[in-house]
Amino acid sequence: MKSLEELNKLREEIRSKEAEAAESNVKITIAMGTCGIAAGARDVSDAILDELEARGLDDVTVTYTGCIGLCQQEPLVKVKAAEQPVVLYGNLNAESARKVVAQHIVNNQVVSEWSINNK
Amino acid sequence: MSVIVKINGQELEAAGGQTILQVAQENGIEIPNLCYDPELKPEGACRMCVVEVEDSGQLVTACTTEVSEDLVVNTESEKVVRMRKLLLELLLANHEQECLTCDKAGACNLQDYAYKYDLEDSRFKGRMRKYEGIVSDNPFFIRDNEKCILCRKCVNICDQVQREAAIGFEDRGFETTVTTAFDRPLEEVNCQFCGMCLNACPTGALMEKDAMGKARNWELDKVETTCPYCGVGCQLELNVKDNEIVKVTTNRDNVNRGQTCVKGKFGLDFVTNEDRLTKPLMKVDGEFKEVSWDEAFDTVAKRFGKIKEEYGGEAAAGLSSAKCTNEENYLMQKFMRAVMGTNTVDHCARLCHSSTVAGLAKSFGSGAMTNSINEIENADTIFVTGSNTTEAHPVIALRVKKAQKNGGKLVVADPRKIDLVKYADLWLQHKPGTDVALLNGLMHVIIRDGLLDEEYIENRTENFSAVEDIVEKYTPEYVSEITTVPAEDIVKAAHMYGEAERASILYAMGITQHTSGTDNVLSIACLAMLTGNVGKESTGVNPLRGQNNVQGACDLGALPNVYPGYQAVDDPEINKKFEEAWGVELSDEVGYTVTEIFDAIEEDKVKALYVMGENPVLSDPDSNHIREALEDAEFVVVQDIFMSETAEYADVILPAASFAEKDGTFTNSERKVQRVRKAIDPVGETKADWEIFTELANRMGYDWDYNHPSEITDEIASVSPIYGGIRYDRIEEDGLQWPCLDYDHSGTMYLHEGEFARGLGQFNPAEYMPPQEEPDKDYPYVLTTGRRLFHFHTGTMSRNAEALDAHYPEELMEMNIADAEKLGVGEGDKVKVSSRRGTVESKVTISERVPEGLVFMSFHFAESAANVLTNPALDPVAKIPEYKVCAINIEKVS
Amino acid sequence: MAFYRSHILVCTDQECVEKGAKEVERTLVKELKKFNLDNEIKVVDTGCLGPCEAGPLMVIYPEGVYYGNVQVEDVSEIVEEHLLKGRRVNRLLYEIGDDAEVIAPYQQEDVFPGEMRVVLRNCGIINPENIKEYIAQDGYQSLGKALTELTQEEVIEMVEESGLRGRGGAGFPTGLKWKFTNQADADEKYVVANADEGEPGTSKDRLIMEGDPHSLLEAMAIAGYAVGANTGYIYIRGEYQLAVNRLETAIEQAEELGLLGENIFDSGFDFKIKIREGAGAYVCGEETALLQSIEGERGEPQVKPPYPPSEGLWGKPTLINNVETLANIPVILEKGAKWYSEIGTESCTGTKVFTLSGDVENEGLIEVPMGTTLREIVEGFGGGIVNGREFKMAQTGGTSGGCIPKDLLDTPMDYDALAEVGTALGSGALLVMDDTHCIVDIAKCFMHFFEHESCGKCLPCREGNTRIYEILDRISKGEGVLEDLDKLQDLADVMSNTALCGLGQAAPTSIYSTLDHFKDEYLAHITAKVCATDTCQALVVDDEEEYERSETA
Amino acid sequence: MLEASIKEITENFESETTPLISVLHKVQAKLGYLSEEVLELVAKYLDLPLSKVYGVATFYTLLDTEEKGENIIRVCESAPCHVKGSTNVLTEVKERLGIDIGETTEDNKFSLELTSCLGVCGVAPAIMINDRVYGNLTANKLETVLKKY
Repeated sequence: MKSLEELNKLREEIRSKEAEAAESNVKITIAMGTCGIAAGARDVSDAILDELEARGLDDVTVTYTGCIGLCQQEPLVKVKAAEQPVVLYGNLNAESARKVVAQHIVNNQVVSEWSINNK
Repeated sequence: MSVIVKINGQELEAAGGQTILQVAQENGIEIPNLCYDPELKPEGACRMCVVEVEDSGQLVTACTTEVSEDLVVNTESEKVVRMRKLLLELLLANHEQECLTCDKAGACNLQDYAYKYDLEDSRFKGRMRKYEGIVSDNPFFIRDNEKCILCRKCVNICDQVQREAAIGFEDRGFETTVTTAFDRPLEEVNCQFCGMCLNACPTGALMEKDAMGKARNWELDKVETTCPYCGVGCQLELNVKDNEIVKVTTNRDNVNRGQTCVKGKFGLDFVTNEDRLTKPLMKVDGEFKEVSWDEAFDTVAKRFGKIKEEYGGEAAAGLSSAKCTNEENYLMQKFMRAVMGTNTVDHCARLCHSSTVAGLAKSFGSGAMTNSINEIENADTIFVTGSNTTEAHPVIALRVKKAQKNGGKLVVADPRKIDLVKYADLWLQHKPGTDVALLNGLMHVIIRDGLLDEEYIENRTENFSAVEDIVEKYTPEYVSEITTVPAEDIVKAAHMYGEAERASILYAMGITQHTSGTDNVLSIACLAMLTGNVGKESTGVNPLRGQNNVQGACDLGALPNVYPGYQAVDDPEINKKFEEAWGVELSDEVGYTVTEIFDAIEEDKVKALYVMGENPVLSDPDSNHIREALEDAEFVVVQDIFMSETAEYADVILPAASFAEKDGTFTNSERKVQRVRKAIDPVGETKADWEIFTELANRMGYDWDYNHPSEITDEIASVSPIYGGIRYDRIEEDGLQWPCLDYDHSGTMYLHEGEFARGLGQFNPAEYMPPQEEPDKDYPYVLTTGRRLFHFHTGTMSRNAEALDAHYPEELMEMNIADAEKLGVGEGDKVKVSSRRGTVESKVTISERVPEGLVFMSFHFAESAANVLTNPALDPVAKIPEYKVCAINIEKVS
Repeated sequence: MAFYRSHILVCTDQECVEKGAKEVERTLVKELKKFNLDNEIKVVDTGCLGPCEAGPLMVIYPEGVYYGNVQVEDVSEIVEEHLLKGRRVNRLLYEIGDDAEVIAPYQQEDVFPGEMRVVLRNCGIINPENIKEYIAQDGYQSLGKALTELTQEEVIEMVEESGLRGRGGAGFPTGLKWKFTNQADADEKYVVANADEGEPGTSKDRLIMEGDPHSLLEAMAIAGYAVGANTGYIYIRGEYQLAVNRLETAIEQAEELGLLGENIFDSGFDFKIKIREGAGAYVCGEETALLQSIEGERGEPQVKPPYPPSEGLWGKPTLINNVETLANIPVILEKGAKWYSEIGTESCTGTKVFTLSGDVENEGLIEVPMGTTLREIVEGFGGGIVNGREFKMAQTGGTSGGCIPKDLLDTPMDYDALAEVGTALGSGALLVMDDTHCIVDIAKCFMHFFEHESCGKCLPCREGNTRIYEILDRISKGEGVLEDLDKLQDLADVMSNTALCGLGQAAPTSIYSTLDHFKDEYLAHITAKVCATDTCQALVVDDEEEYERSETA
Repeated sequence: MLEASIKEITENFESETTPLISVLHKVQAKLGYLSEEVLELVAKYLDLPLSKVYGVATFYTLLDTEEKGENIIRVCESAPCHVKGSTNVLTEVKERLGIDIGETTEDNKFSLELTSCLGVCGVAPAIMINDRVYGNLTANKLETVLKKY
């Protein structure tokens, strides 16, 4: 990195790519802090990936993030479908995670049972 | 910068940077402490030294808090006392109060503080640390962890001072334990058995094994004296009960600052060994029989009188002793000179540092250590060559290690990978006997790279051009060929030495015991002067003297060419002075040296030999030749504490008192005259050497009237200017370093300040000459000799010290793995070692310390007497034999 | 769960108060209640918002809309229009100008409006294993700014002016530490991030390192530049494997982009970061012990002085800062010292991350301005006590902190206020306990921890923890005597007064505070042999026994 | 073989000053535990006194100088977990494995130890098996977790 300008340029590139993706894509963010993993986030992640593959949902981006702070609600998964509010799901397990994929992503319905912020 | 602090209401002036504890101690204010040791980095672990800062009410540890202006502290405030009591209660809760049976009772800090703060017991008793009994895995001391209060001093001393870290900690918290790794026996780790951990231990956790159950502390008389082993001159306290030395302790303000090595700490029981000579013996029909002193004195007086009468005084020779006191050496040489009328008196300095005396006198005008031992630790580069310091001068090695720890650079030049190499920044492994080449190489680089001190050379020295001429051809590459040291290391070493502010050279027998010994010393002097490193604090040229009083024996004229104080016998004015002082006529002819004496006996020029405390059969090269000479002599008197290999050839053996049984002075390697004090009554019928000479002189018609060694010292002061101010009343507390010219002179810490003893320092560079004997087809290996930590000289003392001999009972010749494989020799196997002069047997240890082709043996063991093999070829100037290089052959004994 | 959808910051700085801000605030709270909005919208006092001439002033988040010259009679309009209907009240709008963006605090995109996230700004948002996501959130801008636009002194000045204090527990002014290290003369210096988060009940540093590792790296590089160090060490506890992995990835990525390494931003400044893992020793959180550990030694604290800024790692000047402390740095550089210093209280600026655990409805981590009260955290963010039980006490600052009883629930959580009530802010651990817990049992748990974690170097800590534990154990078994309370006091005194390091000095804090606030419970164990919560097994009597007991009585 | 792997590990750290603890981590990860023989070699290759290496190895709880089972279970005993019932978890683990703290199961599969806070208090009570953390433990969940090993 040679200058702030270079950094700014890179930042803008990344941002525009992100914005592009946000318009067309569904984004699933899985919290993968130690607490999340301790509570079973890996199982949840495996289930989601499996479910997406089984359903052939290839315009869904799955990404990971660290702990959000809501440790007690772990495993936590954030779902952002285009032009919809972000929904945060908590206390998931493999089974409920598959349900989230099926209902929220395929059928565009918030699964209020597991949603933390959108009951 | 000094500050004013107030401690317990007392206004005290203190130097900035001092801690509260230091200021308090200097002013006689006692602050309890358990983990503090002035030689260690403040640990702050025991918390006993907390004091209250008055304006804040805060408690701070006195051992770690530096004083500042207007600091007001109370060392015994109510809060402080309450905390100390609580701390002690915590300690006592984990400490069985076995004071009734504990050997440490009476000298235990924990006990003292419990008494001071009126604590009988602890309210906090509960779980206690328990261990599987007392650790007793070596002949020297025991560890009783149940008495350990974890003050950590033992571990820190081993790590920071001895720098071996033989012991450390296991676990943490409440379970912390002091131990070796995996609880290995100390004999199997790198413990040096220096005993400094014991000296520091505040409780009975570490105790001298041999002393257990022998005395309560209050029954012990502590007699401060000087160690009889090497030339460091450690001050020791002999703890005496019922005419026995129960144990050895130390105190502080002296050369060794409370530190010890294994020999001083655990090796003094030879004094009361049952094999001591206790009665005069006379050889009758080849057998020794006990006789009375009267008969012995009579015989010696008569026989010596007769020889003088028949052949003249020149037919007598005296071997004085570097083991005996200054006063005794003085009387020995006076006896030979004044009574017998000969200057043939010499001693083993001939075999160790005669080349130093010759070389340094020529270069500087004085042949002793230029600096003090405690200055070493402040040097910023130390060049150690031909000195296995950790084994031969263990306490000096501590100073070297400290200098290195403090950031100083250490360069070691030695054919062997001696222990100091572990701490060295650079190790030059040169071929034995190539020292002049190596030194010339260093000088070449120093001149080439402009590292020399031109102003110093200009103002303080002469003959510099000779150096330029000689060293010019000693390029690093050329020197590398001769020495096998990589050229770049030579350059590196030259820069380390040349760029230093305070560079100190330490050397010993590895430099002196060569046919080129004097040249080696002269070259060292050149190197030091070239860089302006003489005449300043913490620099200098420092020959480490081997025996406790070898310096003193030289100073007091136990040399064939000089009277006491290095005053030449062939100088008429000097001669006249001594004739007047002693009231006799004196010879102005230089006498024979040690090596010449034995030749002179064989040539019948010398008939009678008086040997005081020496053992030439083991210590001199080519033993077989010595034995023959002793057999040839007409009359031999040996005065010693044990029946030595030499004494077997005596006609009369006079039993001498050991160092612990008499008063006197020793002069250590740094020219310091220190007291030797009588701790026990002479064993059996033994007599101090000075008493023997006094009596003999009287029986031979001379009126010597010495009732106490101090009277001899007064006489020495009157005839020897460098000892002019030495008196017993002045050296009660601490010794004085000569030159000490008169009663008001405070002694000399380092020599040649401002001006050399001879005026200008003289450069006397030398050309490299190979050793006299080099390996060949018949004798393909090189043998070099030296000392071991656990023994001393010919073993007369150390092999009669029980623990030392138990720990290290026999010689283990060091051999490289490659040679061992070639010879089919394994660890502990026996080999036959032969040179052109004889053959001995020795066990072998396979060691990385020696390179291929070189073996090492010590000369402590009569059973494997290395000096049967060594080459008596002499340095032409100093007449010192080439102990360090001889060609040998090795065969496995099946 | 009680998430607030909006926050209203009301300036309660002197000038605004003089103009009636307090009255405005009271009205606001009342109005919100009236519309049942008080569970959704939170009113927060804040320091000066800047434009004093427009006071009373308030700002509504997440929109970041400023209303100025707000009078009591304007409040209902704001509530009805803005908060209920989502329409801005234009006549009261205060145009903050171009600075507006600068002043807005970071907000999690949609879910945690109750907090003020500065150090956790990216946690749960970005992918920690992708440096690009960090850069998209303005990552490494501050480093760029420092290296290309600011002198070392200017950086230090900003940190000093921000008022930031060490978040590891001691609360030492960070800028001062930087200054000392900068001023020390040496050929080499080091920056060390203290990531040995050993304080039980604390996981803020883990959260930052796992969720936003680059913020730590960026901060260390800035610190390195400011103090003149070219090497940084992250000393991280061995238990934090995930954080180690993420940091390793982050370092690699930053090096690839030239944000670490040589000649960063073409400024001539080099900085590399190495990770050193601890191996299971709480005491290594103490800075000198930590340095010992990096040096490959037993983690035993050393006497101070010398302090690390003058003599630290390998004897060289060393800046040691806690991870959370460092994570503030890029924000301070980005938004300015003034912006930062206005968060929190006057003596304790900025935000604090709390790890809330124990018997609350919502355990987890939150970041709030310094000075937020314990009650707000426990009842607000924590959602109150589980199962409808009673709050008994909260231990602040981790196991080395003290226990606060119910009547001190309104204590503001900052360094100074907590010290006044005999405990500490410490690392921000907050362990809430309900009335089912026995004080003796809990104290035993604390002391057991210290017995295990004492390094054993200094006498009072090595022996004292064990003795305190033994006494508590006896009390819990009904074997206590009254004298034991004096002994506990004595032991606590000798440790707090004479122990070598903070661990030993703070170990008995909980003993002091429990003896202070719950002495009756100790006495019940000792004299009546009763454990009211039935926790101490030896004191639990079954019915039959009780019957027998009453018979004999 | 042992010597070669230790030599290799220490050589990887050659550019680092005093990397003892990092080396011990790596060596333990590779060889299971830090035996006398292992520490002696570490001391040799790092040129450190054995007593220091031993002192360090016995100071830190994550370093083992004694042989342990294939999997090490560490039960958090810190206050937040204690409050949430770690005592029960511990009892449960002890019963299931039939061992006490500091012991190893007969099949050498598990060793049981205590640990201080793992930093996942939000999911207390927690345990760590090797370097994996498990939270929100109940008797049932413990069974599922243990089955994975």
